[in-house]
Amino acid sequence: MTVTAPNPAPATEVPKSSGTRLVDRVFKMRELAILVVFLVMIVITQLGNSQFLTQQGIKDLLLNATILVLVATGQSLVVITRNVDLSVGSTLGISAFAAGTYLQGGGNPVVAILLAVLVGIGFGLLNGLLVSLGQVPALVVTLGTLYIIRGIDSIWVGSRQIVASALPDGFVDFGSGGISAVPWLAMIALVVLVATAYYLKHFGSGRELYALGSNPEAARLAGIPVRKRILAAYTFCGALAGLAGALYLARFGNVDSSTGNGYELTVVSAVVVGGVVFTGGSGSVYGAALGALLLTSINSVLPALGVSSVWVLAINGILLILAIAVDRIVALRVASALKKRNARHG
Amino acid sequence: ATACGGTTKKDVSKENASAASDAKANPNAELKKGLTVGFLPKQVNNPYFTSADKGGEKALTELGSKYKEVGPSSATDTAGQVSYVNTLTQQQVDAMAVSAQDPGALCTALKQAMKNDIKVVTYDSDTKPDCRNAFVSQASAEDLGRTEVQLLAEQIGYKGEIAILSAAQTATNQNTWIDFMKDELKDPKYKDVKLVKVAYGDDDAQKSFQQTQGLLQEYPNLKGIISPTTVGIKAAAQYLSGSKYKGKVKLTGLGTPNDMRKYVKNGTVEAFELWDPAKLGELAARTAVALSSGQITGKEGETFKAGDMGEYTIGKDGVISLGKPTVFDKKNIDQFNF
Amino acid sequence: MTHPSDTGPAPVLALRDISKSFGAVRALRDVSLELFPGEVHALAGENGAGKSTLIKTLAGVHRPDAGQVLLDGEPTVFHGPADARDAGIAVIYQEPTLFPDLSIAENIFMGRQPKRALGRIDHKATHAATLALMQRLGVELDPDRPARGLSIADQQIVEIAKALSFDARVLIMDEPTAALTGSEVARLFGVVRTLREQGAAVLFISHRLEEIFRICQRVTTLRDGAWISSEPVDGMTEDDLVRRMVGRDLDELYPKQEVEAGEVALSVRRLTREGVFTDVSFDVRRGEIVGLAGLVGAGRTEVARAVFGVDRWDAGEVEVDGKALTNGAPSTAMAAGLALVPEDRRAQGLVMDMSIERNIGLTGLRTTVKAGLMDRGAERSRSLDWAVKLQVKYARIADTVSTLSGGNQQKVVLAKWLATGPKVLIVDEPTRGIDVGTKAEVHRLLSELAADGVAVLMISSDLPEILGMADRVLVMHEGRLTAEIPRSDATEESVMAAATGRAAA
Amino acid sequence: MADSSLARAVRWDTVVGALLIVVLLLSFGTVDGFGNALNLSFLIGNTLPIALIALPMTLLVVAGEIDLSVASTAGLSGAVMGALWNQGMTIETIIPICLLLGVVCGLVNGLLVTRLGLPSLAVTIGTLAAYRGIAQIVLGSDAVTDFPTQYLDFAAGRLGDTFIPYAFLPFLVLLAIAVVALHATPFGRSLFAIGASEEAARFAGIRVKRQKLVLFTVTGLMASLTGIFWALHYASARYDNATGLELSVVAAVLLGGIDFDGGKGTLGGAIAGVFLLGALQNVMSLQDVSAQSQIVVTGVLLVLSVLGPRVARQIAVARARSAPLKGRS
Ligand SMILES: Nc1ncnc2c1ncn2[C@@H]1O[C@H](COP(=O)(O)OP(=O)(O)OP(=O)(O)O)[C@@H](O)[C@H]1O
Ligand SMILES: Nc1ncnc2c1ncn2[C@@H]1O[C@H](COP(=O)(O)OP(=O)(O)OP(=O)(O)O)[C@@H](O)[C@H]1O
Ligand SMILES: [Mg+2]
Ligand SMILES: [Mg+2]
Repeated sequence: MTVTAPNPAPATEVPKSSGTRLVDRVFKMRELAILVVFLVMIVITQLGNSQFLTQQGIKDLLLNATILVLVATGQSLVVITRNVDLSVGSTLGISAFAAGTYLQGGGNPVVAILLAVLVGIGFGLLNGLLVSLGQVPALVVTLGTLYIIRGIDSIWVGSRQIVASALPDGFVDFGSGGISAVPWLAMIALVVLVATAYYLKHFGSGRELYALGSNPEAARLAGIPVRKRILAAYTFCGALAGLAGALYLARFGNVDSSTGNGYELTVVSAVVVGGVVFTGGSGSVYGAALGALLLTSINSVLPALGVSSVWVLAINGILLILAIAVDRIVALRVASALKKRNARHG
Repeated sequence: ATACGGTTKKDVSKENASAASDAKANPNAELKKGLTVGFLPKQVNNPYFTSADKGGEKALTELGSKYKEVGPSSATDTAGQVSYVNTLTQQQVDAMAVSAQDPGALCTALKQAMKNDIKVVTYDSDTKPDCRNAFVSQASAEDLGRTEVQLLAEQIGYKGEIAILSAAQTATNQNTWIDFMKDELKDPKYKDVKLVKVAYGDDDAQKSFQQTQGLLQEYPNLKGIISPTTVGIKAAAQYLSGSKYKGKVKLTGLGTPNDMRKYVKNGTVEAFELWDPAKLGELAARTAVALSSGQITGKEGETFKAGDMGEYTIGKDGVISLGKPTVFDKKNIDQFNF
Repeated sequence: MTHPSDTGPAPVLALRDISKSFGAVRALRDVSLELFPGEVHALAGENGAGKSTLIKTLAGVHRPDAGQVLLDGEPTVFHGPADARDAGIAVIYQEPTLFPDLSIAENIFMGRQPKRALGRIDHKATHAATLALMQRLGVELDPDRPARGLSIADQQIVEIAKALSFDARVLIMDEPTAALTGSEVARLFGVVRTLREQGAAVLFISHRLEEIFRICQRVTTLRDGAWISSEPVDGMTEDDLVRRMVGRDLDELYPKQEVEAGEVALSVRRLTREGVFTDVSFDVRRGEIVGLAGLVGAGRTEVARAVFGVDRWDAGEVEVDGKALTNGAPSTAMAAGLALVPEDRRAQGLVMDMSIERNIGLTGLRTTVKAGLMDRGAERSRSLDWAVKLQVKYARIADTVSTLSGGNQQKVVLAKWLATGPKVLIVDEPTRGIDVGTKAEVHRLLSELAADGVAVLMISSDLPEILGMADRVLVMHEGRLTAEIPRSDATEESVMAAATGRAAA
Repeated sequence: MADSSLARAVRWDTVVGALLIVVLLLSFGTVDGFGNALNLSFLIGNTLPIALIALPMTLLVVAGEIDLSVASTAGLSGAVMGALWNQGMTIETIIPICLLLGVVCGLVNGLLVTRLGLPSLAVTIGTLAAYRGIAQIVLGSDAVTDFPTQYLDFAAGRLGDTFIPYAFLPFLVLLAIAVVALHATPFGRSLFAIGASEEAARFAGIRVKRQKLVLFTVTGLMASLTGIFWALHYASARYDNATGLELSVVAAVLLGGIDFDGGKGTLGGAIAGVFLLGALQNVMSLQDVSAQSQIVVTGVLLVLSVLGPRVARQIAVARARSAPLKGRS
């Protein structure tokens, strides 16, 4: 039987690998694209309103993004495994209140934050157990726990509320303070973000999250402890929602039974805009964080430009669609350009 | 009503004649006992409504009647509120006190309730006049609107740009107050005061927060903000107290002393005002009982005695006004706890 | 401690009296099997005989209902694939199980990446190890490219590389060659021989019987889930093997009928899809079977997809019976009498979660209709007819197709398209993964269809099949048609020469 | 044989249907004020908006897509209705215009999903904000309440003294159409195929994109119909009408056993889910169960709706396992 020369033909190897490297770069560019959109938006706003990028303005931008960045980071981990956690808003609300109740009695802020994280972990575990042990659709289960946690929250909290005056001054100041324009809260979020990204890229269990999102059946056959990983992702997501709850308390100094209501759609939007794919297996937490930054900034940019708040919602939605549509169109264009390029080389 | 093959707004307004009740009031009728009055706030678990309803509960217990509270868990769930009106109708309560999320949406259900001999009192937020027997107003809208402008103007020395941070764009009471604020500003003594913008924070802490930021960025010379909503003023105060604008940009509006105590003490806010929600609830309860007992029917000019609160007269369109709001500042705030 | 060293090497892995049922289907009954180090052991049987089930039992995917798995003579229970892997068993499953979003290197080393300090992954070492594996298999695949978009053949290669990377004592391969062409098969066999010489035990499944004779020492046959025989390959003939598998003598494998070709039914003119194929023109006449040969990646599948309308073309035209087809519209192609049996039955040919009945019915949504509503009776009888005609082995017609064996799934795809009564039938790898008996059956069917005046375009990587069945052979190389060879001139040499681009002269 | 009939018997949509009947029967007997015609008409009237949207949503989910913008589309058509009414246009022209608007809203969703290949979840979260935002621009802070009485009476009234709201009758017609479309036509059959495997459906000559476009458009149409009904039923057109309705619809449809991965479910189940939630809420309110506790009950039901079938399946499998062993001995 005569067959092809087994020796590698260098002529075909070169375009192939350079092609994939380009694809690689484009994938990194997806985050870059959001960053560019974000920067353009900021620059235009600054041109329209010189007050926008004052120290206070930058601080506000970062502060506004912090809480969403944290929750979106946790959410992306879950979405990467081809699941979703809709209950994050409820978890955020209840853990914020837990931390607040503790602090009202004059507690230690660090313990309060830990308490909030613990509450978050508890509900994350609950979600994780239901999804992974029951092997049931995450969307339904977490929509269920969204209601359950919210219900428990409002029964427990009732009409009580935590107000800034009841909290230790140090805690509230911490919520709005920082080093020049960089708030403490933003630093916490950044550390969490970078650590999560590093873990996802450089640790076996991190890669396994991508693997099981990409093809659950293959993951099982490859001996990946699927349930354990999903449980871990949900727990982490819950922990971050809890942490976000504590930071919410510090930032707004005000928590009641409706805190975090409807937050799930915002978080999901941030994750989607950030390019984390809902069918699992791809996307990065940096993208999700950028998505969060972009979304929260729109809400600061529009008022700063003097756009009547009547228009804000519509513009918000249209921008969201534009962001994903542009991302998609660019990806398609690049893919077809690559194909033609390869054809010419081959 | 189909002049040119269709029904238009004009045809309808012609049809719409107001339906007033024909019953006669008997000012000397005995106050009934053992009634059941259902309170239906815009939202349960809302601290403001909880204190109002607590006031209602106290009054009803005193009068020997039964109090109950039902309501949706979201302040924008109008359909939920409607189904609670239906529920109360089904349960055959004697009267209900409703704070309407929407002036029109509850009408059909409320009329249905009145048809079933249930007296309907609205409080805090009204419906259309023909859908209830009486409305207990927290303070006259005119008073509130004008005094808030007066409060702020004094603080900024009758000079500079000001803005309003409201709740939802559709909030009826907010909009009425804002109209009176604008009217008050027409007075020549405010010729140097300029209202630059009305922003809407939807009674959401985070949104109100960002709207405040936006106002300050857009109008660097802003001197003062009026926020006629408890959620809005609290969020604005929290933002101001953590920013460089603290003390420089004045803030006033409607807030509860407990929410605002910290900001009054740390100098973010000089003075703000509010009525006592518990009194509002109490008056609503007493009005409901008076209606059920036949002391009043809701017609203009009728009077009734509301326990310790004194005598009240029903105004135009069945409106009963609680009185003037209290102004809170550093000096008196510690005397209040709600 | 059982080391009967004097009676020859002990089996590394053995199955004893294994039974396994899925609901009412008894996939395995009392099957025994022994794998010895340094031996390649073939597992043969018709579609649905239970080969894959047996392998999944060995790999810890299924737990047997009865019987034992013995590892080095000790009874063992595998609680999951991880247990089997830790015991030194590497498995290539019948259907590729890749992570489409991850790179090839990550696919191969998932869960076992080389580590640096603190348990971090050594990305460089992973890359290098993957390159080395690719070299060993003689293929060029960029370790960093994502697995998404790999052709089935390349996917299979990644699977093989993954299994090799274990340095396992036992290598189990479920139809690894089904999607490969000659050169790649030769390479794979080279590697398998080396492994065998190093003392590994190999279990090998293939429906290409000549492959069994090429590298296996012993062969076990299964029929209807029952063990039939285990014996040395030496001294056996293909006919012997077929008889054990099928239980009777086989009909002719290539029952080609001579048919007078009629007028042109399918005409493809200067068809181009940029970057994929260029300037492809050919005709298929009624009654003709035209073979489309080429190496993996030559673009045959792509041409078929474009002709049928699942992909759009950039230039050119396609006519069926003289009527031009709309670009990118499978429904008009179907209406014109075109049918395509696609290459990837799981993703493209079947809706895996639907019943056999509904899958076959899917192509009849326009015909089994009464007054705008589904005519369920007609749908059922149409499906039953064709399932029976193609001898699909199933328990109930309402069972989901995912419970069928691979070969039977392929038959369902054929049934689904033959039921449309096509004028032009394009079949892409129609007998991939089909047992010899059924293969002969499919060939007879294609032949009869042609005799009835259907124009058949057959894409196949199985060269003997092309040579045995086609009236004419078209050959593609790197996206272009390089040769058209009449049946009389078609030989392995002439086709391969054109396929590798050496026939220009 | 045994296991399949058992599996069929424990199908979740049947369970939900049975549950609905049990709840209704129990409530008739034990809950004061439940069984009278007025209350039942309240129950049905308040559940109708969810039920109306659940019809196309079920089809959409079966085809593997979702539309979260339905409530905003409803809000937008209500707002436009109010704005045009204020302009003095006749209601008879306004309603078709609003329906057309719904078609456009659905078409936009559909085009973004099918032409650009964007995930519908993302697209419709975007249009959820956009449509609501446009509604806010159109109507601002107005609340339009003075629609003609004959329309209001139709939307809020009931047939004589029976428990049947007028609007329930057209709903029944729409329900019948939807059931037939999904379960008895080639169109419906192709939706199941698309939901279970879009690629295989395309290879079978099903016009996937067109079907999806049709579905999104119909969903938009039904959403605007709901918006009109809502504005008339509650006699109030505001920009924030029906806010959050999408979550109720999704919850009810999920409760009815529609699989969000596509390809599975029945309309009967979905509608049973809708009315089960509606009935439970009604009963719990009558029993003075607080709104907060009602939320918890909804959540628990949802979790059970997915855990329940799974547990049932495991029981079925366990029984099937023991059956052949018995047969052998
Ligand atoms: N998960 C399952 N559920 C139900 N039945 C199954 C399942 N897996 C396999 N079967 C049935 O078990 C029998 C054996 O299937 P198996 O896949 O082992 O056959 P095979 O010998 O590998 O066939 P092929 O050569 O076609 O791959 C078939 O009848 C098949 O329908
Ligand atoms: N889904 C896909 N996405 C991207 N590229 C693809 C895809 N499928 C095939 N290709 C590429 O298109 C080219 C030709 O396709 P394909 O491999 O199907 O040709 P073929 O001759 O039919 O081969 P086969 O023998 O596998 O059928 C190859 O380079 C292949 O890698
Ligand atoms: Mg097999
Ligand atoms: Mg091919």
